[in-house]
Amino acid sequence: MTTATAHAQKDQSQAELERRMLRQMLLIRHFEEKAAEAYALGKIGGFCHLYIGQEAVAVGSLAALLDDDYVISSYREHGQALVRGISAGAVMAELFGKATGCSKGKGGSMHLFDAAKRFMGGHGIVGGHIPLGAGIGFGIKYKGGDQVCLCYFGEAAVNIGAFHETLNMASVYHLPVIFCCENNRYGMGTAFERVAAVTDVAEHACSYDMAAELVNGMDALAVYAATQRAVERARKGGHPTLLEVRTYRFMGHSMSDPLHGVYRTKDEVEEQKKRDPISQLALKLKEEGALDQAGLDALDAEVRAEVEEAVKFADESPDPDPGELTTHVVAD
Amino acid sequence: MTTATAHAQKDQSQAELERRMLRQMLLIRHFEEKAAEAYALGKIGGFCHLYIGQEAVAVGSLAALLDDDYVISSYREHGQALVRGISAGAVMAELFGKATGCSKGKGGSMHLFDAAKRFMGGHGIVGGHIPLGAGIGFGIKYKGGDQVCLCYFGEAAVNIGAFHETLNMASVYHLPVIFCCENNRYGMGTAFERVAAVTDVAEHACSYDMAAELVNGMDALAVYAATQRAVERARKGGHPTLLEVRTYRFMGHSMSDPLHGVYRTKDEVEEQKKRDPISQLALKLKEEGALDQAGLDALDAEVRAEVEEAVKFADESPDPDPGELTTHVVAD
Amino acid sequence: MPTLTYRDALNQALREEMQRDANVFLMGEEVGVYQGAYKVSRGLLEEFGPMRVVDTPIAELGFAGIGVGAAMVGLRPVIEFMTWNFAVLALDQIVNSAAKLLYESGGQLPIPIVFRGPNGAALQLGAQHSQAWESWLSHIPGLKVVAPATPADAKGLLKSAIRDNNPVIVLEGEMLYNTKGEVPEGEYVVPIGRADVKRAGRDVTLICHSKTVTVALKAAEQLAEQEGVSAEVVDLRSLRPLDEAAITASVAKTNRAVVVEEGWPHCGIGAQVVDVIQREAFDHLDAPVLRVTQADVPMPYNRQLERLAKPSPDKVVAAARRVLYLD
Amino acid sequence: MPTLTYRDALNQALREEMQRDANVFLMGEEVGVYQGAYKVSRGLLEEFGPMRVVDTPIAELGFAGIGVGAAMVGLRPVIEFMTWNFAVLALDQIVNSAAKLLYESGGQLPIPIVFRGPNGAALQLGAQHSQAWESWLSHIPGLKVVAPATPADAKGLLKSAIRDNNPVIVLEGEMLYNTKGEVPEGEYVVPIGRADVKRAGRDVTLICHSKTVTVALKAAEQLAEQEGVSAEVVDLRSLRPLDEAAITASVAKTNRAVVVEEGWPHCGIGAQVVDVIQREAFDHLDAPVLRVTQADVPMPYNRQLERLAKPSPDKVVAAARRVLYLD
Ligand SMILES: Cc1ncc(C[n+]2csc(CCOP(=O)(O)OP(=O)(O)O)c2C)c(N)n1
Ligand SMILES: Cc1ncc(C[n+]2csc(CCOP(=O)(O)OP(=O)(O)O)c2C)c(N)n1
Ligand SMILES: [Mg+2]
Ligand SMILES: [Mg+2]
Repeated sequence: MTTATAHAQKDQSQAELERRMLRQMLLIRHFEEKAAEAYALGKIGGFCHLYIGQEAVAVGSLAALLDDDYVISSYREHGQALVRGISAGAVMAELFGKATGCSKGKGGSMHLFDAAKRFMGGHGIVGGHIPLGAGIGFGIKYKGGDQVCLCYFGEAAVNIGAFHETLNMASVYHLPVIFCCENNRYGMGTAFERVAAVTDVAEHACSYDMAAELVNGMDALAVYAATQRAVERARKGGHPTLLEVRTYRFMGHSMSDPLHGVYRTKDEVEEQKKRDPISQLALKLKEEGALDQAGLDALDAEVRAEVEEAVKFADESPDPDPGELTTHVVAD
Repeated sequence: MTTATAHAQKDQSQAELERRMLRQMLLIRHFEEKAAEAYALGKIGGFCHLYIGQEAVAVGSLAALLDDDYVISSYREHGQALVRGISAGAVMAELFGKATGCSKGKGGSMHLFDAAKRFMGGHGIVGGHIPLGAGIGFGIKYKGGDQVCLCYFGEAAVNIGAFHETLNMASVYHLPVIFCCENNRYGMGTAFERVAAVTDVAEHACSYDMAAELVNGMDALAVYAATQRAVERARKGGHPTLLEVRTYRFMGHSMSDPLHGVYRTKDEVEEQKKRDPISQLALKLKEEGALDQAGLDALDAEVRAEVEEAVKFADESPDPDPGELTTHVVAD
Repeated sequence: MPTLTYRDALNQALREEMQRDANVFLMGEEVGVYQGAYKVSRGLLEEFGPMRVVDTPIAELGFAGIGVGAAMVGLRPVIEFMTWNFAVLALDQIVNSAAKLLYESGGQLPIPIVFRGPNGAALQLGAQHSQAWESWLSHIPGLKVVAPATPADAKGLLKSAIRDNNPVIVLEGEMLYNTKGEVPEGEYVVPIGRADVKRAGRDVTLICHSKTVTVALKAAEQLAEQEGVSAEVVDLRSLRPLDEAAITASVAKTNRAVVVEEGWPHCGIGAQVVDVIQREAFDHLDAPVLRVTQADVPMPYNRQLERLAKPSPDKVVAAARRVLYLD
Repeated sequence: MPTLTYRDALNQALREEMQRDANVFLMGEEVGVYQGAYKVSRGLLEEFGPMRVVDTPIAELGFAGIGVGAAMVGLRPVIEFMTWNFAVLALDQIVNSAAKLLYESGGQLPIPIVFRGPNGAALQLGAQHSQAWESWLSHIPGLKVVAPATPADAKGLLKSAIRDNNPVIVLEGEMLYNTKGEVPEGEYVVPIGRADVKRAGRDVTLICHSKTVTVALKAAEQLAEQEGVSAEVVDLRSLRPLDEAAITASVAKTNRAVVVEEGWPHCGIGAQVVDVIQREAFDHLDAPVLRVTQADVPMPYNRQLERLAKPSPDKVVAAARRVLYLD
């Protein structure tokens, strides 16, 4: 193979990758827009935390994983679940609380699971799943596997003890874990700088002798590259990494929180929207000539159809049988 | 006043200070030797954690405090209680569980209290009192006081969440607290380097934008000087400090733990004993001509007598009345 | 008497107590700038400033402990947990510091602190966000535990809690915040440790607290209408100390009881109530006491399953019919 | 049959299960190099190496969660808490992760994990180190809870716990570690959920578990000698699930019961046992069920006060006399 061909092929596969990333981001975006609609209609209940604005994080980081790697996340996990390959139908059905949902309707928005896809939830206590992520890494290492565990959490979780206890142990035990902090600047209505003495999350890695990287979370490719480096460290020697991915949520904290609220200005939100990860990547693909407007429209339509289908599936799926109330409390 | 006189007076008061420090260290040492004897005789029960070897930390740091400052500590707090001015009798009586003890016999070795002396305990859950220390600092600040709170804990507490949650908040709220980590290298039978990714405790201050200092804990004067600097920061602007004081315990973790055990060698313990903070300061005083052997012997005898008196007091004191079982559960 | 929501009644109690005593302050997640996750602290930051209305990081263990430390030096902290679900992380400070310091110190350190926030399930929040902790918290000597059901009790009990010299747990209800009722203006305190008969009756005693008071009252109505049964509804209000006299007096009259609670059955607060009844009113009992609790499962998300899991008027009616031997 | 201490019986169970299944590992503070704070893990590091006998930092919440995470991917962790006092810090992981993952995930993630360590008071350890957590832990659906009283039960129940596909809480006793008893060699499992009659009797049932089994047995002896009363001693062994059939059967025979527990009275495990008895054996009961518990106070340090605070044979005898109307 000549270098030129290799280069062309690389270009092509790169374009392919970018196109796939764009599609995944669009899927998250449209999925969540529909989820918001369904929430307003009362079809989804409880807490529902949208990911809109943060799509590049899930998409970029998960692109660096293999199928048998593990993923674990907080309650803001729709995006990661979708990118990990849980069907939009199964996720939407879960939000609708249906028997066909990925957690059989028992988990809901905050507790999406698909063990086969190695998507280990969906957890609701801030910071509570960070030790679980390390435990998965421990399990991998114990069995001599070469998988990694990618563990997502928000920047506000950095202020809670579990984060620190876990980072220390992950480092001491050399666990193959990537701690991916999605720093969207707010924990609910609290700006990070109001409650954190040091606002560079990556700084904490020093206290644990851990590799760290600060990443632009509005750029899926940057997230991808940084995650690849982290994955490599983890696979090779079980060296954990703390990734701080700077991102922003365009919506309220959850469906019950106003769009910007008192804690941030409308201007700030609008300013941030100019960094929309989707438009940015779409623009790049267009500039590279890899996708024209017609292609983009087609992609968008395809994704919208997929989401429509998911809503329909969720809508038409049955509620769990009443008997399900008492199943799965204990295993046999 | 001429400079020469000022200098002489300073020399004299310095010698006075050193002599007082020596006396306090001797008091702790002899007090604990007697406590160990009483424990062997079954007069003291439960857990009893001796401070022998670490005397310079309590003595040096507490010398930097004023009477209305606050002190809080872990279960290894006999030394701090004594230096803070709780009488040897009241402390020994507490260890004996007597009604005359500083906690009326209800607390025991791990729970020494004297609110009047602003000695706020004596706490048994590793790391659990660190937030309390910050809370005391919060109370000071809230009332507009200029006191400080000195909070002691062992290096193993650095691995627990409470430490991190608290340091962050102390920094964010600008609390007048000195976090004094007595790094004696072991948490029970576990060497710090086996369970901490970074063994310089002071490093953690970076993550909290906090002042820090590493201090030789076998040198009471060094501890004094560092604590003075920390106290100044706290009093002036409510700036907390993380002091890492390197020390060593000459005895087992508690009375039920062997002297060196399997986790450290006898040689290591013997080697460390050569750094004995008491002999070091005694030597210094002798070299400076501030104390001769006779003076030292007299001091020693005086302290021994005080401790004998304390044991006698504890021995002869009554047990709490059985009715005390149900008092102090709730306040009026 | 003005009609207020439960939320506003709590807000009023906080405001009045903060006005009354400069040592009272509020601390917790989102209590300040955001005006409270459930808006209980609305307006307080503006009135009292950031030293007395303190936003915290997400660090339940840490800020609970800071509260206790502040109480050790004479302040009267009110610690808000966004919900009691998250307070599980702070239990060490509640149990090992707040509840024990007075005793351990031989009486030297009273801890006048309030820990408050919504407890129990709301709607479809799933297993991790739907827990009712009354039995755990009531288990602990050194604590007092109250669980008001009405706006008036919410105001009166929160005021008592803040003035109490002990750690007091105030269990509110997310589903109660919007409920309305008459609330006396100004000075109005409800003593801790006293139950309240929310409906008088002769045939069976329904014992309840917090959200289950509504459930019991509805059941009492159904019983009256459908069965001609006169049910007495006893709202415990305080779970520790428990008003054993009030419980016993009612059962001595009705000879039958059903205990309704939001928590799980095993070692629930209802078990303790049963213990009291059979011990103190054994000879009065004409039937075993029955309990209606949350199903003994983690709370499911699905709406229908969640409904099945929770205590309901129908379940209470069914239990009452059984203790009345109407089946 | 060989005679072993309770400690060695646990050690044997651990060793055998680790030999039997390579997925079983032990993690906790001081379990390795130090050989266990109470030497339960003696020799295991040497036999199984540091990947399977894992020393941790003092980070109860963190390592409990690491255990649960490892269980999520198929391992069978045994998490040792140096004592259950410190496990209060880890409750979020036990309650919100271990106990709920199976349900929340719609059955996808069984969590085969054991949390074990000494529970309850030892001698003069003071308020923070003397807590009995059985009622809290038993409250939680998704968990199983066992509390063996004898070396044989310790071995048999720990083996069952490790093989169980659910989170199982094993409550040991610091004061029990040195007690001796016959322990079957090799394969010996005690099923979870079954009580055991430790002494048969006719006149009154003494219900107990863990350390209070000794207390009840001594009381039974005193009752026999001093009062000619024949007491049946029912050792619950499992606190969740509770062997309701065994409890009811005994009370149906004796018509009277005393429940003895180390924990505090309010919402204690004994309250749940009372609930079961009055519900399932109401017509058999000749007297209210009485309870002997720890005094409702934080544990005092002083030896005499501590003795007064704890359940004792004398207190059990007194309660038995009362339910027998001998006073
Ligand atoms: C321990 C705990 N405390 C409080 C909450 C309530 N809560 C849910 S999300 C949230 C903010 C978290 O912010 P962050 O970690 O930055 O994640 P983001 O929501 O921004 O994705 C809070 C306070 C919780 N779930 N868990
Ligand atoms: C949360 C918690 N876990 C475990 C223990 C048991 N324990 C008591 S002291 C100790 C070691 C603490 O070491 P360090 O903090 O270095 O203090 P040192 O004893 O050396 O003074 C341990 C593990 C405890 N008291 N609290
Ligand atoms: Mg955030
Ligand atoms: Mg140490």
